[in-house]
Amino acid sequence: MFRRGLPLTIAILFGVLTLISLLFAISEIGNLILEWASFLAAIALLLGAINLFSVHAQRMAANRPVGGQNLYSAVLVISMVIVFGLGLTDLLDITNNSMALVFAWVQAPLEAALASLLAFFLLLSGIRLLQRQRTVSSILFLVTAVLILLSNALIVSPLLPSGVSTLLQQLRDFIQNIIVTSGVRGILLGIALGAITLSIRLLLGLERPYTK
Amino acid sequence: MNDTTGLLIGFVLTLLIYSYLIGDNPIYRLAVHILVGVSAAYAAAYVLRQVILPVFAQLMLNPFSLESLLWLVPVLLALLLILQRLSRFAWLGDNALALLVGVGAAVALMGAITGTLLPQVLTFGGQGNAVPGPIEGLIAAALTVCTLLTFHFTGKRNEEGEWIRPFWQRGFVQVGQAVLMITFGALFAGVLSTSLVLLTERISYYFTQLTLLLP
Amino acid sequence: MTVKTICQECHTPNPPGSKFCSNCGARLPKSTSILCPRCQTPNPSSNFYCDKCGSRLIKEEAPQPSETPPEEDLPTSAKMFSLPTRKPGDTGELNADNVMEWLKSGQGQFEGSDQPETGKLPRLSDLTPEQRGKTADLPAWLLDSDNEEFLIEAPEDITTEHFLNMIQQIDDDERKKLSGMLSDPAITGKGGKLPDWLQDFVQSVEEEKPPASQPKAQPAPALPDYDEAENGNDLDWLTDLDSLDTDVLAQPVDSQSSTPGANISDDIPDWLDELEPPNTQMLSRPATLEDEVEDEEFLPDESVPDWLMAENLPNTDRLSEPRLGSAVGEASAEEEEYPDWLISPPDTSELELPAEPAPVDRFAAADAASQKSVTDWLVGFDDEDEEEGEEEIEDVYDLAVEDTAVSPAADETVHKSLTDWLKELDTGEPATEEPADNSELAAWLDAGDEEADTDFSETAKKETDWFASLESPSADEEAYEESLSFGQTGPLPDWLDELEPADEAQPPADQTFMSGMLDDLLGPSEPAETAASADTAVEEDDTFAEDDEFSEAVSPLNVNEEPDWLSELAAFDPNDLVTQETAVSPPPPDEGELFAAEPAAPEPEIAATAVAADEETDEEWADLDEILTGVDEEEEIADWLEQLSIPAEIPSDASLLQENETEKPLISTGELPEWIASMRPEETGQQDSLLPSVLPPEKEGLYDIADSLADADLPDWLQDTDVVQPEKTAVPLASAELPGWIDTDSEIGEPSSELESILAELPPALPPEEMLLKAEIPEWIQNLKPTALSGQPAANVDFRLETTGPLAGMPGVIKVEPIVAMPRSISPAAQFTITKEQQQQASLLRQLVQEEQQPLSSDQATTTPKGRQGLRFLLALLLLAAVGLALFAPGGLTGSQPASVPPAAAAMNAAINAAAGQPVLVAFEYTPAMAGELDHEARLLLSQLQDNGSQIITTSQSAAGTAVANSLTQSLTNPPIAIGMLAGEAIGLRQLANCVGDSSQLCRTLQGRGLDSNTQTALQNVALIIVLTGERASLINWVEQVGATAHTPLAAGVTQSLSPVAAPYYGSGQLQGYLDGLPAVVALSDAYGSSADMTQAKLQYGAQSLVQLAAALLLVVGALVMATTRKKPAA
Amino acid sequence: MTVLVPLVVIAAVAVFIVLGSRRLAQREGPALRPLAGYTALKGQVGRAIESASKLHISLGRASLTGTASPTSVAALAVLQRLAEDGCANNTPPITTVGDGTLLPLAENNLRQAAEDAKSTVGIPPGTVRFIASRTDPFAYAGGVASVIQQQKILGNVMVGHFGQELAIVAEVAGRNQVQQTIGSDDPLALAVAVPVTDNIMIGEELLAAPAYLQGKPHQIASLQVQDILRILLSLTILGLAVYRVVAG
Repeated sequence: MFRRGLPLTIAILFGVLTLISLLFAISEIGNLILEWASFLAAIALLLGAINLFSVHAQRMAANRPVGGQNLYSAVLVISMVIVFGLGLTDLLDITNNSMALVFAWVQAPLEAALASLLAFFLLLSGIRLLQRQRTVSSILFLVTAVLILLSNALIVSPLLPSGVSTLLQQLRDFIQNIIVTSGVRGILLGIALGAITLSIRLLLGLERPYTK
Repeated sequence: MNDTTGLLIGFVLTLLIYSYLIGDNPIYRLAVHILVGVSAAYAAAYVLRQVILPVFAQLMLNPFSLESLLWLVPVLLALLLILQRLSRFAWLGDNALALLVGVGAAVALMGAITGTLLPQVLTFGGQGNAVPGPIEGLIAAALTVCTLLTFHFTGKRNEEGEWIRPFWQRGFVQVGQAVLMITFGALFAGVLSTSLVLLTERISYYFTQLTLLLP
Repeated sequence: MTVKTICQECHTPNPPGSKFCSNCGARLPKSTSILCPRCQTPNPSSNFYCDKCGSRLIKEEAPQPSETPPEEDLPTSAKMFSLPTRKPGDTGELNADNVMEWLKSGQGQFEGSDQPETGKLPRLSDLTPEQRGKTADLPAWLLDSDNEEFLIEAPEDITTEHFLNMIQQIDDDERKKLSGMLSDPAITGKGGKLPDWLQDFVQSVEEEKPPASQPKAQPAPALPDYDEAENGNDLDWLTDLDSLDTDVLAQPVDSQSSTPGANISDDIPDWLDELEPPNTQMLSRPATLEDEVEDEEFLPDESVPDWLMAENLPNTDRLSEPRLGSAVGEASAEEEEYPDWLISPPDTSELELPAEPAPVDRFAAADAASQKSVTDWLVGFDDEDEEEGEEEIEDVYDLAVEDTAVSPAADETVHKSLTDWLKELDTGEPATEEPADNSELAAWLDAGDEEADTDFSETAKKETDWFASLESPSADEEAYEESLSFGQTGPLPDWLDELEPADEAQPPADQTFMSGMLDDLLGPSEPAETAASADTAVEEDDTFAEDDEFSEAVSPLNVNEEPDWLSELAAFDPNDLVTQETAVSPPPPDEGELFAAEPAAPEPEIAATAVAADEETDEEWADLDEILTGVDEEEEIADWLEQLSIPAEIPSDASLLQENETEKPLISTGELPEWIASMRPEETGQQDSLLPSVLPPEKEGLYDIADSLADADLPDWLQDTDVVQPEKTAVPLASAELPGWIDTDSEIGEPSSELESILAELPPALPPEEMLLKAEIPEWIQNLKPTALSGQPAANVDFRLETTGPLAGMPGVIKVEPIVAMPRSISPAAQFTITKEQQQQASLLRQLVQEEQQPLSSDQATTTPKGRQGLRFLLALLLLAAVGLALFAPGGLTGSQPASVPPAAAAMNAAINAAAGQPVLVAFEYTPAMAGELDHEARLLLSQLQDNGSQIITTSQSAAGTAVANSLTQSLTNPPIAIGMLAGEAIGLRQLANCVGDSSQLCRTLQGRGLDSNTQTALQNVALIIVLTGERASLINWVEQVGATAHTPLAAGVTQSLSPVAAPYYGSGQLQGYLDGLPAVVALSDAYGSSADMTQAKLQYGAQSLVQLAAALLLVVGALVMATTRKKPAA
Repeated sequence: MTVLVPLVVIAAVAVFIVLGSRRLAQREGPALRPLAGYTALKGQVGRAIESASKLHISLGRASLTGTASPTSVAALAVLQRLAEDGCANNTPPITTVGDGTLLPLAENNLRQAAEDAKSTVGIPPGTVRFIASRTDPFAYAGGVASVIQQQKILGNVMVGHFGQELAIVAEVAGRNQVQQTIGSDDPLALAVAVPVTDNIMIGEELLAAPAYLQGKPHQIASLQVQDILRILLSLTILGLAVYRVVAG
């Protein structure tokens, strides 16, 4: 009972306290709790990194010689170790800002490259949408996408007669400002509704993701 | 020289990633694993150094002040969280999670109400910037309502166990679904545009930088 | 929540509950909904938790009376094919459509052209009211677990265990009740509990009584007025005996079966008259196969007494052709006449007649059909008993199943008729899965059997006719007892009827006999030996030898022999039903074969134990394994061997009729012609001598069939056979006094002992190994099949590669039957317990197979990775080419004309200027991934802020963001204040919000970190917050947490992708303004100028428009191409 | 205003949920709109078991302390369901999380499910994986994709908070012939997911996961409350818009 009761109590207590502090702008209580929470969140991030490391270290150690699948794990582990080591040396002022260097040299290009791959993936999925299903909605989806792309490309283009481009612009603006904004609003409002009810269930202790 | 090294490293890594275009291959996976490892380690090290250690440093200033003593609570919870690795004490870690969940729920709740719900509704009353004209506003309102109603969950079942939406909604929902698909189409176009920009940026960047390296 | 209903025709997933396919308009199978045990909410069949109350739909304790151990022993799939057996947990879709899958895959191997035919299957099945009723009231009665009677009230539940319960209940109380029930009107009242169709059935039974007396007319063939009647009835049972021979024989059956069917159709439930249409369709088939000449020939024959014709039937197809003719010609005519003989006065002698075929069938050689006819006959007497009626139906259908199992092998027309026919069955049969069984069996059954099978199907239908037409006798108490005994024995009705008197006299004897019988099934055993008489002992040796021969090769004799003992098995029809159902359960057909027989084993056990004593059941069960080993092959062999056995069997029938005075001849004729002959006077002796001569050609015929499955061959060998028999059989049959022996039949205990001895020795005749040999025969026949059949290779099998599962990569894997019977935890009484885990596993398997019905992952259904790979590469090249082109020809499309500044960007610029001179908080909420677009924005904004003399404070929620911030702000002359990373997402922002803005107090610490006074004041005076992000979450976090609380204007620089998400917040005023991507940046810098270096941005912008154009074109062209080359979803 | 309205809303919703759950405890509740996403979920575990492959569920990058924390809670409900089914067959789903705070919760869920099912293997190490910090979307996406590439994954369930980086995972999953179920609270992710699969849970629908998968009275009740609020909102919005038109 204690095992279930205590977390539940903590969740409800701190949740309601925070809520009150936010509602009535009692920043004293609020800040304290928020600081605790953010500290825990930071700890959680560390735990996550540890988990990642341990998982891949195990996989690497699982079957030697390292190669094939666990080669990747090995690479991952090594890269983690290096970065951590550099962080440590930075901390001890043995090296200077070496982590930033790693970030700029390794992480940044990798992330940017991966992100730029998105173009291909999106194009591919868009092309194959109609192959997967030919429904009104999917056609609507594609037509809109193409229309937006074309208008983005051609609105300012000197190739188009100004009349056409202005027409295009008006069309795009209507889609963007009226339809799309409404759609996004609808989605956001819906999410807000869902978030409200779910949060309240959490605060009432009806949902207990933290304990069984 | 440093820049050149960094540029070359980056270029090679970029090529590794782009090798996926030829097909799913070990090189690409290797690059991804490097990325995952580096980013996680970087984030963890950064948090450790910039977020966690400073807290303790702050506490050390005057360890026995009430404020510092209060900080024992999160520290204890953090220890419990760590202890959760040992399954015997796993349930203790639940308390830390409970704190996070409770606080997070409260924050999200307030944010959803004051941050999204109210403003987004009131904007139809004419609040905010670049408010469209009344007619456009009405159209937008109608479309928004349609979209909102599309997500209606509860209904009835007919004898065949088939879900039946409240009859008065059915008209709206057709529109709502269309609006949704148009929205997603536009968003898709936006994402595609952005990714195209990123692609051009990568290519132009390396093109220009590498051409600079050439004598 | 509900699983999408997959259209049979086009496999389009349709919204649950829709009746017609949204794509092709085909009617869709209905989906079951399971009432939640707790809240009575109809849940989609895929659920296993209730939608409403979350209670488990799969009841841990199933309401099933658990005194039915066999159920546990059956493969769980045993029930999965009889819809009725669905328990609260069995939340599969009604498997009509899945059956479809089965049929498709099964038939596809023979010919793919059947798809449309099979496609209709589920529709009809869905239409049958009883099914809806079933699904509807399923939970209702299943849920009251304490109600012991419910199985009886819910006959849908005809499976092994129900069957057993039925039988046992009969033993206990029904025995008394039954006699009362007959006259008892309450039975209809009780019918209220029954499903409608059964009620109809009861009514139809009562209504039919007067006409039903008709069969009795048969024994008096001399009477001309009865010709028609005999024609109907005679054929009914006689054709059974020979129905196995050839397709031709089917015709008379058709005509007969159709006539009664039509007649009764009004009274009998839909599913019964569903059985008729196929017959008419069947009629068309012979037209294709036979020449008109034969049709003309038959006309004279029509005058011939039916019984004569019946005699001829087996012998020659020429003689039997007339039947076809008569079938075609009289089909309609007889229907008018039918009423006449229906009204014909019953006489006592006739009353017995029905029993007459019984002995024949009892020992009929391997002719399952004939067996059935008799059993049905007998059952006909006790229609009033619902269970009996139910079981009766089961028999019929089970037979039909056997027959149709081979149907796929038949030629096109046959196919059509059969498929339609199957549809009827499907609709009619509570267990809609039969077709599946058929196809399953078809997988290995000899294609050559097709004729026989069609006949089978006919007989099967005829059974129902019989069955429907024969109620009146049941009024008779005697008949009632018989039926009762039959009911008990279920599987082994015939000889049990025989023994009925003996049973009452000394039950123990009966038990021993029963056990002996069981032992026989298991293999050699003491009781069997002891029971055996000296003669039979000798015979036993013979049989052994013959079996040995058989083991070497299928010699005619053996072939002839097989049926005899097989016939015993054939008698276990209800079990057969279950058996074949189980056959379908495992995806791979061969497995199916293995499985096929297993359930059959328990059945004999059950039946026996039921009759002997309930207590025995347990120990009997111990033997189950042996039974499994023993019986399986027998079952399988029975199916294909039946064809061979007929010729031998016919003479036996004839002789039987001739000497029906004494039991011996009966036995001998019915059972094993040869050794029986030894026990008999000369006539049978000659018959025996004849048999071998008959058989060899017959066997060739078999091979002909096997090798080239051309129907043309069949007549030939059949003609060979017929030469022998007509004379032999015609005479005796003419003089057949059926009533005589029937009178004796009831009293004589001696025949029963005789039977014991015979039965006792049968099983030893075949050790398991030999059965294995026989079991293989279907294999080689099967191998020949595809080539022989219209030259169509397996190409017609749906060639969709299995993408998942152990069979991944294999084409045309047969679909899994989508309903998995749920093992249910059973009362402690039973020795088997089902754990929750097992239940979950089964339910998961069920879900799995259900999912299998749906098209797999969207992309999987359409393109193969190969094609996609090429496409991907081509796409990449094109796009890269476009980018390169755009970079080298920048501004090709945009020209020099500057982009117009979006209002939001202008507003943002205004906000920045408004904050001039005051600290501005810039949040770098993006990683290098988005740097390509956001860096430009950041540079522009930072330069503007710097120009405005604003103190820049940088922060971020991520480590990467802080790194980006550092790299971007390095160049700033006025070094920014970096407050570092804000942990805790929204929580961290909340804390920040408390420190930001005029209203807030000084924050000495932020997230536990100390802030220097400079930073504190700067934070407090922040006049504008700029969020640079490509992430919705980050933007919303800032808007909701900081923007909503801190009274500080908020602006955002977002990517083009995020712009639509930022727009609403800009519209609501929560964002003062926002920059959305490169175009806005360029426009802004063009409009207001910027100290930052925007060349790179402009270069990209110039390229972007061209690249976007290229992307748009690629999208359009590619989508069109793809849409046109879209593959149809795999069948 | 900023105090009163939230207070009223919260109180009303709380009361309605409690009352509604009481009421639903006795009588039958409303039927829920069938959602392809949850329908697809149901068969996936069985599918995976049958094909001796595993299920991959990614809980997204939303921390428990953020605006999207409800999304993560909903995602955990999905995980719980998959874990229950999977652990009963000793094939717990491979779970990847994008935020540290989700990791322990996911582990707890799986551990609990394994205990409930008396699973013999329990939760093998490496079943729950932290991939990358919430703030490194593409590192996260790449990591998740590599999990799909390396393991024999049959079903890919992505519920929680994702951004446009989802496209990478979707692409890799599609290339590996993995059936996908995607739910996110981010319109961008949804826009990217629409062309890829039909099994999509759009924002709110994902937040309804507990009600759909567990169906406890209070969960259903909160959906009813949600619908009531939805209608009220709609009326308000229309009212305001009409008022603007009338008022000019």
